[in-house]
Amino acid sequence: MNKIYPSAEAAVADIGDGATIMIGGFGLCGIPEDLIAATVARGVKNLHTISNNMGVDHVGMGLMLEAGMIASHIGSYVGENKLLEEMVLGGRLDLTLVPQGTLAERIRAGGAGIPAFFTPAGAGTIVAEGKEIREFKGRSYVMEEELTADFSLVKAWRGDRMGNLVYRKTARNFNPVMATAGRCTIAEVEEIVEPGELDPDSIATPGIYVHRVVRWTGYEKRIERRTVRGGGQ
Amino acid sequence: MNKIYPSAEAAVADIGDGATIMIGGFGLCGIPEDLIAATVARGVKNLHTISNNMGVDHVGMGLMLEAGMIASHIGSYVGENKLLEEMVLGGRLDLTLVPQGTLAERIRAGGAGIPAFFTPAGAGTIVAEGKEIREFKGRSYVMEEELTADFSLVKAWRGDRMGNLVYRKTARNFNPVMATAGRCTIAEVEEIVEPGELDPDSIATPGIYVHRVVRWTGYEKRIERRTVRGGGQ
Amino acid sequence: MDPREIIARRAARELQDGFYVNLGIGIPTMVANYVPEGMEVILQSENGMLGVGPYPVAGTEDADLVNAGKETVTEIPGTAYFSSADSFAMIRGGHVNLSILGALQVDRQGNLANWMVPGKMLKGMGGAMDLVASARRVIVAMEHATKSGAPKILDACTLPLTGSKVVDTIITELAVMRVTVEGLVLEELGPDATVEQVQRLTGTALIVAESVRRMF
Amino acid sequence: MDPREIIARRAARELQDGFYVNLGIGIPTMVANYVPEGMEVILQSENGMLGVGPYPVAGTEDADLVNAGKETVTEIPGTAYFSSADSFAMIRGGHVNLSILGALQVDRQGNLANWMVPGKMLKGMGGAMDLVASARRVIVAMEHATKSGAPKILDACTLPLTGSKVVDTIITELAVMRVTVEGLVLEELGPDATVEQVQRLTGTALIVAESVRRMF
Repeated sequence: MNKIYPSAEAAVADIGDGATIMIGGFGLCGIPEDLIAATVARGVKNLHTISNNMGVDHVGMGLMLEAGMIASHIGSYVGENKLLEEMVLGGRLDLTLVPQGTLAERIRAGGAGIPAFFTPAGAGTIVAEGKEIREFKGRSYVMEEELTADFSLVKAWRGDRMGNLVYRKTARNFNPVMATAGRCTIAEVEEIVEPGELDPDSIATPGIYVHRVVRWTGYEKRIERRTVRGGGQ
Repeated sequence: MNKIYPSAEAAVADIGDGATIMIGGFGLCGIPEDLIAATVARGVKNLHTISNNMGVDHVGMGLMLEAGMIASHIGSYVGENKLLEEMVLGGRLDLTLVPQGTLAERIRAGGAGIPAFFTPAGAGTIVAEGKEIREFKGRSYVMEEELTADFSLVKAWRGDRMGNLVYRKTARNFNPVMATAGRCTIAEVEEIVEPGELDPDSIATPGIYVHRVVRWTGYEKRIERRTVRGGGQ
Repeated sequence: MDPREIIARRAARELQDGFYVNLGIGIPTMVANYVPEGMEVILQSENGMLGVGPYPVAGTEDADLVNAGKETVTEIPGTAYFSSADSFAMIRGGHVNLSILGALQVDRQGNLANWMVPGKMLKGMGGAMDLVASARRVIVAMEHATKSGAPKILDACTLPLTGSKVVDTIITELAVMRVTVEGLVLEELGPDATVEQVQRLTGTALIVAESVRRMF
Repeated sequence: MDPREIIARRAARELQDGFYVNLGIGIPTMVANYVPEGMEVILQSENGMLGVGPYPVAGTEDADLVNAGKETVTEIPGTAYFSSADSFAMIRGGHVNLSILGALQVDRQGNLANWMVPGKMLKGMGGAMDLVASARRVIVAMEHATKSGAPKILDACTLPLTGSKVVDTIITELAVMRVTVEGLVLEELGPDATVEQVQRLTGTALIVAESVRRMF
């Protein structure tokens, strides 16, 4: 069993027009930059993306946005993304905003074979409009449905040829959840290790969820908001 | 923040008659033996237990059963438990059998604030009787509701005074899920370590879920079915 | 050959390289002994383990390392452990390629009964209902008839179901049968079995495939 | 004192030893600077971290270690990392004692609007809807009125809601108000504030508590 692909380009070679793609990361933390770049290089169109954020100018999913390859996007926060706003207002991109916890749980549900569940998030707000509302123990809950994808592009710290993955600190975020919900999950890892080197008690994504593993190119990770302690502390 | 209790007896001292209690473990693997023994010693009555199994004669929850302290039980497998059968048939114990995955997910839902979800398990069987059935994409699913407990008794490998826990091999099983669903979660651990000693990327149960931590007495763990390789292999 | 060995050996031929497989207790567990040389198959155990290894060498048993049958096992390079909720998320999500399990009864529609005999000892369904509802493919591996020769493969199960229309293939020591909308198609015969013998021990009319083969 | 400092300082008094707290972006994040000496409060960050430490010393920033505001932070002894699904399971399950966040508008029923201004830049709700729906207690910490002096505390929010009847307490530089079924009860006044001033800058009739105290 060897899931290792020689390059990001080879790993994304069958992503076609109209594909639904989940992309891991929170802001620019823990995003699969090489896989995004390789997807942009393929020049496919009409992608349906699912990702918590939408990158920033010229970085991460910002590149996909600028390439005009995204037809629709589901996420929880698109922040200060001027181009996205223009595209949405101009009718060139269909944006669906979802509460972050609901987004995470819908993706988990997609990976876990649960077609729908109830959550209190968004009850009594426009998020609940058109959705089934049900009371449990006197409280209102919104029914939300699962999300799955043709491809999940995730970023991990270490991985082995069987697809087992571990993540580093808050670069974990949406990555392990999305890994479960892709019909084809492609993982970009910083280091490839031998099976057995990862502690079996600490594997965050068991290999069953991962179909392809690619070693990153060693780019410099971006920091969105560099905050440091005051000089005297 | 110090959640460490001096003994199992002290940790379970407020479990009262009629309490709902989740107990971790799969068969006899990963069961909180000291917490069970301390609960039996308290002599409380009419407990409602939730646990995948029901121990065996004189071991694990078998002790609670023999003490006559269980009024109702929810689980997936009660195996060769003659006394349990007698009690159920004699109307002295109310038994609800639930598919194992549904049991695990109902407990996760209880810890995760999800009052109900849909699962394919049991659709078209007696398990689905009286429950809402709904089709998603042409397939039938059963609506199942969350499970929570007054107390969750779990067994972990290592823990710290903040309640962070890690588990060892398949002794993990239901323990981390139940840890999330108890209004008071009590963890029995083999070793107490200092905060920071457990790898932050590998903590299976973050301390927020755990209210009390007790060091085990170092009993010998039981093996239910000792299977070994043929001599020549 | 022992009937159980025939069944396990034949079921092992359904494995493919790279498959993730869940094996039930009994005959299905024996399938692991017949994985073809050079083929890598990863076993999932629903108590929270991916990558189940063989039984331990005597003296190295670990009480914290058991399979879903509560038997002591070992790990392999690449094993991963996880919680019961994560394990059934994996199963329910359809990530397991193949589930092989035993049965008390199977019928022509692929209904399966393997957890409860009214009036007999209470046991519980364990993870069977989740497994049959969600594995990509479900194979029943069992002895063809009861010890007294009564059919277990029927027009319609009489015992409480474990799953409705969930079985894809039935493998016994006498036959391999595929569940189709028309009914059960007899595709292969066991080492010494005849079509007549199989039909006699089966409680539903079998459709005999044009080219019935021998199992081995 | 800077209004923002008054708010953060007063909000910090709502903390209790052993609390698990989620702090929103902006003023709420500043609350961490005023945790009373000797009190242990554990900060949860919804991107998947329990036990958020202070900003790093310059030169030690780690791109893999950020809070929900995407700011570089540090870990403490006992920090745990987990996925976004696990993080919101923690939040949704009501395990976070207290959530402190900012608002564009709050009303007398405890409705909260903090994510969208129609016609303005699209942003998204992030985790706010989940947090306010599920934290055991929700405190809004914000400047009392807009820069132009328009009220943000109203009879009824006019902006799209983040949560319906979710706020327990409102803390501003001028007042502490508790949400009750009768309406907003003015319980404390800011350092130099008067009841008249607070009412003038508030878009709903306040119920003045019998014993209105000073914040500090």
